Amino acid sequence: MMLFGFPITGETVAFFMLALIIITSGVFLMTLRNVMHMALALGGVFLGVAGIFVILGADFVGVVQVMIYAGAITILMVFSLMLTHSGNKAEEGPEVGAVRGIATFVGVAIVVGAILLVIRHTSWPVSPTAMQPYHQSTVLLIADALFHTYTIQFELVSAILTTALVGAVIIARKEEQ
Amino acid sequence: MYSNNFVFVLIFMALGVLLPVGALVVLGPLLRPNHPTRAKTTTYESGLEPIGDARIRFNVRYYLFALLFVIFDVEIVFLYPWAVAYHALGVFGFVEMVIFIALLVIGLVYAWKKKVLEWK
Amino acid sequence: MALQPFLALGAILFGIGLFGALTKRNLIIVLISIEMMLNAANINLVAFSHFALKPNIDGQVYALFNIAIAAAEVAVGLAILLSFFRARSSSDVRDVNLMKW
Amino acid sequence: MFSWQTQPLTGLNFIGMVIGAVVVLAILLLVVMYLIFFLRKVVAWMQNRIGPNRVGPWGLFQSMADVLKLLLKEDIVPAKADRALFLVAPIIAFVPAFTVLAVIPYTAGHIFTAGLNIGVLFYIALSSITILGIVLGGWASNNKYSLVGGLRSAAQMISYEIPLGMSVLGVVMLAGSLNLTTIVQQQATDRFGWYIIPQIIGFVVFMIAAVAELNQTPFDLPEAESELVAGYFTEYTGFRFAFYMLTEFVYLFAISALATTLFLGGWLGPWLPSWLWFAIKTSAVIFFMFWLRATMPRLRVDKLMGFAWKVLIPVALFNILLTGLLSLLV
Amino acid sequence: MFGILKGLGVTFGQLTKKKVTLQYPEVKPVWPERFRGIHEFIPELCIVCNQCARICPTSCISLSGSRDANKKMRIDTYDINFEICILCDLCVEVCPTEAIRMTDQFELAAYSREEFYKDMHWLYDNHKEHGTYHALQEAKEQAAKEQAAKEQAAKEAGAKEQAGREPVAASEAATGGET
Amino acid sequence: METLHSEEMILNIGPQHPSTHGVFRLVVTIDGEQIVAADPVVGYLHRGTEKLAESLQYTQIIPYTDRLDYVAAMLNNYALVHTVEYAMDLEIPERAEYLRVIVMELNRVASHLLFVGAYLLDLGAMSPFLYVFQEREMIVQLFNEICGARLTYNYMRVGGVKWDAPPGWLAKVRDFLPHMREKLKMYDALISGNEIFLSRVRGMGVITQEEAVAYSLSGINLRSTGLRFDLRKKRPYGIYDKFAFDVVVGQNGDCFDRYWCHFLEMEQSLNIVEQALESIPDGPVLGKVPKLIRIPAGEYYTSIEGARGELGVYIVSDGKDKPYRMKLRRPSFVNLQILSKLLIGQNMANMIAILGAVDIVLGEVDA
Repeated sequence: MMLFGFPITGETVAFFMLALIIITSGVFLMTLRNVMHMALALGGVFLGVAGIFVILGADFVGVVQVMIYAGAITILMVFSLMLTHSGNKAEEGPEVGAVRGIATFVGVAIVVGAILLVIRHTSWPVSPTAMQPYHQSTVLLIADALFHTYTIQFELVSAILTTALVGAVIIARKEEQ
Repeated sequence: MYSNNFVFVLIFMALGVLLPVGALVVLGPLLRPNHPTRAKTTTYESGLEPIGDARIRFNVRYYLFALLFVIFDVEIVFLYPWAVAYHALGVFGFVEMVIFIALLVIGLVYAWKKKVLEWK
Repeated sequence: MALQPFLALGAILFGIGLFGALTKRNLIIVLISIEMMLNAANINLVAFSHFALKPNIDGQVYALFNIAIAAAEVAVGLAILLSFFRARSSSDVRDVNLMKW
Repeated sequence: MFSWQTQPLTGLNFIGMVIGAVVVLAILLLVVMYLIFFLRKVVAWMQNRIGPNRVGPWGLFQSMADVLKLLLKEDIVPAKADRALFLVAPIIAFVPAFTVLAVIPYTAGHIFTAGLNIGVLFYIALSSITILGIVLGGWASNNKYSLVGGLRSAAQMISYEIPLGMSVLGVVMLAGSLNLTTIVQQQATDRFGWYIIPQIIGFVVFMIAAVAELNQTPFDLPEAESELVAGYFTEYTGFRFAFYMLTEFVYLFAISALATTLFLGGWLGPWLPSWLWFAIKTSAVIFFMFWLRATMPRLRVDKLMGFAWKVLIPVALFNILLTGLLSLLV
Repeated sequence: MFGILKGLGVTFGQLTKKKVTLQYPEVKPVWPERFRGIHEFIPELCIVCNQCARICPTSCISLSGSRDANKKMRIDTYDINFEICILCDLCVEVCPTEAIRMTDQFELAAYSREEFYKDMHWLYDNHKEHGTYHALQEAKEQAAKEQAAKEQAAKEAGAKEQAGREPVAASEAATGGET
Repeated sequence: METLHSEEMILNIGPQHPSTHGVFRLVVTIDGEQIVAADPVVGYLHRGTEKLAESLQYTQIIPYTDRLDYVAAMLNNYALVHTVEYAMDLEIPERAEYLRVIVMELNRVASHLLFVGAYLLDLGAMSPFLYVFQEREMIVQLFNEICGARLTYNYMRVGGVKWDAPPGWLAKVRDFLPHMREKLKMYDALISGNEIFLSRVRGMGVITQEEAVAYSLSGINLRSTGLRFDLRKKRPYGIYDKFAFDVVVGQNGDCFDRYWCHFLEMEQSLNIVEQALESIPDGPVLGKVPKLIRIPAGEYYTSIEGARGELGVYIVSDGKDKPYRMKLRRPSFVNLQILSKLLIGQNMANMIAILGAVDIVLGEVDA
């Protein structure tokens, strides 16, 4: 039994289901009118991607994806939608002119098609021993990499977060005066 | 296999979806009456007709809390691998993390000083 | 599983995000679209980490960094949006035509 | 013995898992149902009342009667509500509540527990999705009390999510693992015994943050009936309302179970079977929460947020550094 | 912090205290003698003086009477509207013959408004179950028989079950008559 | 220029709302969660007592006064009969006066207990509400024994009281006093020291002395600001000059002081009851009163210290057996005036804490 050219295993089924969830949510996100529904679809995309990470053996990254994207960022988005939208107002008319919309769509489709072609026709050098998922706790591996190989980057993240925090507070609080 | 654990979680999740969907979509219409009337579907506002719309714009304060939450959530995410590997990392890891936390505490203190944390 | 499906998924997600970023007028939705593009990149990073010639954890670490940066980006982006909204009472991209409000 | 870690996934295995999950969930639902009964009894006793006593012997079937009643009640969707979101929001809130139960090791054998290597983080990550369900439910109702209640809920829950996550870190540092089963096993051999002893600061922060996460008294402002009627679920009726309530009580159980696992040694204990130890400890934590509920007035909203950010987070960070320093020195 | 702990101690202390709940439909509350419940009405005693209807602040009593063969006033109809009756006891206070009294019946729930109009017969039936009239009568009889001083011991035993009500009725009569 | 300041929202609190103590309606305009305007709307419980009284004999009005402040009906009874007695210049038997004082002070305790319980319920603590009901039940049961009703007593009569105390009743009251004092200590331990509670009520809804006087507040709302004004002392009526008790005053005029004054006042009331029990004489309980009560033509006003403040009855009589006009000065109604002022600028969550502390009873507000 094959599914799109891949043997049916739990992994394959899970992948295609998740892909379906991601792409449907993504399409919904682009077509829905109500911004709150969009936020919900966004959550779907993020959760799907988290599932993909888990399939790829990156359980820690997957959980982080749920925690930060599906949890925190979605809530931040919802809050800012509440701040900037009065629900009774109808959503602002058509997004862009139909011509421009179709043109953009065609353009994007061509780009994506090209990328897909490249992906299909590149012979990716795959190691015979694909990274065995979970033979060791990924958290430990990540910690090791973070605190030995990527020390500087790690500290930079902290600096960026602080900067973002301070900057966002400054910008958002301006009205108080 | 370790990945079986995720299958188990998935089963839980599926049951978690099935239960409300089953109760609300399948069982519900069979058991529940459904006679909506105008008065019944009116929004509750202490027994009076609601004045104005509920979906007003809210205070920016809520956004600021969400903002702080996002930033600190990210911090926690980096704290966890550190905590797990703490014994292996030793003093160097500790110092690294102290710097990391210190930088973020500066942000927190800044927000504190800017009265973001006040709820007026 | 092989590497290609993951890359393809990433490409499609990227395409959806790109389409949104180019056509949507609501700034928040534009930001959301950008987040989707970042997610597509993350999928690729983790996929390569899993399937690459020398599988290692680096891809995952980069994905983590990516997520952290994305969070910071959203925070600042939305703050700018709120500031803009305050000045113009609009969250329409077309109204963003000045550098300073 | 049926173990996740060693066997590959087969059809038979899968069916076993499904049956196991259904059994666990059935038991848990029963437990949660009786939690409500337990709450009402404990609070009643503390108030010199008898509590439920009419349905069945000692009122034992009261919860079932309530569930049945809610199931038979009309499901009213307000005309002005955002219909789709209104219908979906309780499910969004409920599913993560249910899913987190998968990772908690209830017994020593942990037959039907997913031993995720990221168990702790899994719990924290999923519980943040519930916040989304709550804030969307409040928004979709298009009711002023719901909206304010939902926003307040969200603001409160996100604020206390951070200290909750941080307070666990001390335990993780001591155990060197995020796997809940490993954490319990580590407590059996740790020189301080259960982690409540070396992590007492963490435990206090965890409990406070947990109570706040659950919107329990004294942190029950979002559903504070005196101001906001019923908060975010004011407009909900029938079984949708029931799912919000169920979410709350499932989390109540889950977080008590988590506290037991992380700080009270989980199923560890002499003489008695491990599941009984787990049940006893969890019940004790739950009882404590009900006790608070019977005693406390509500906090003031402006103190609420400040408390999380100004007190709990610094204390939790201090606890992390202290734990780090101590384990370096000792 | 200390205050919170003190409060927790108080609530915990209540855990084992005796519960105060009255299991109502099974266990009826015990009302004191003066309790002002729904009226009882004894038509034989009524002289149709109309004082009760006049004093009633809510005008919930309506009555009519006619002269019988002995030229004595006899009550024909006597209705109390319990939708508006406020159980103030003023009618009992003014009644010169104690034809209308209050009982310890307090359950008035009904499914329709009509059921709140209680007529003479209902009020008379009410006294059988809840009224103090019989107790009063028996007390009088007993007093008479005591005067006769015959079979004293046997009488007392017979009236014992009513003993709880006796002093009440007597004192109520005394004070009621005063006003 | 529109700022990102949140839009204003008009919110109905009441009439069907869990914490408005009846059918009180408050229309608040909130900005975010901050109150910018608060507009009390009363009248949902209006029964026209004053107008009704014009067609009722004085005795018939007494049961109506029970329905004003229904948690302190004895005091309302007294306010009315006191004015009538004052107008008729009646002599009251001493035993009746003592009985009146005992039931009134017990009623004040019951009313204050209910305030404490209901206020804490508003603030989210459920247990105190159920605890105070136990003691209140005892008082109510005592009233039930003396006058046959638990809430609407109709006990006072022009010229005295309806019934003498039943045998053993005074002893029961005497037994109740130490029990009540003990329970007050328990409530004190349960709540008064609770930091969460204190943080909610301290410095909340502060009324200054000048404001209190300007808004014509009375009762605990006035005394909590530190002003020593109690009609029982200032203008002693009945036999209140015979008892030694303190006028309880607060210091800051905040919600905590209002709460705390209720507590202290209960103790003072218990003291009064104790003294009254000691010196209650024997004798009749109803003086010589004409069968049909008529007040000489003229205007009469007397007021007493009700459970919520100055409870006054103003009667214009044209010499008939019914008042020509009756006006009730209901303290809850007057005290309610300051609510709008207290609420402005507050957070929504504090609204209930402030509203509850002003201590209104809707039966009295709407009359």
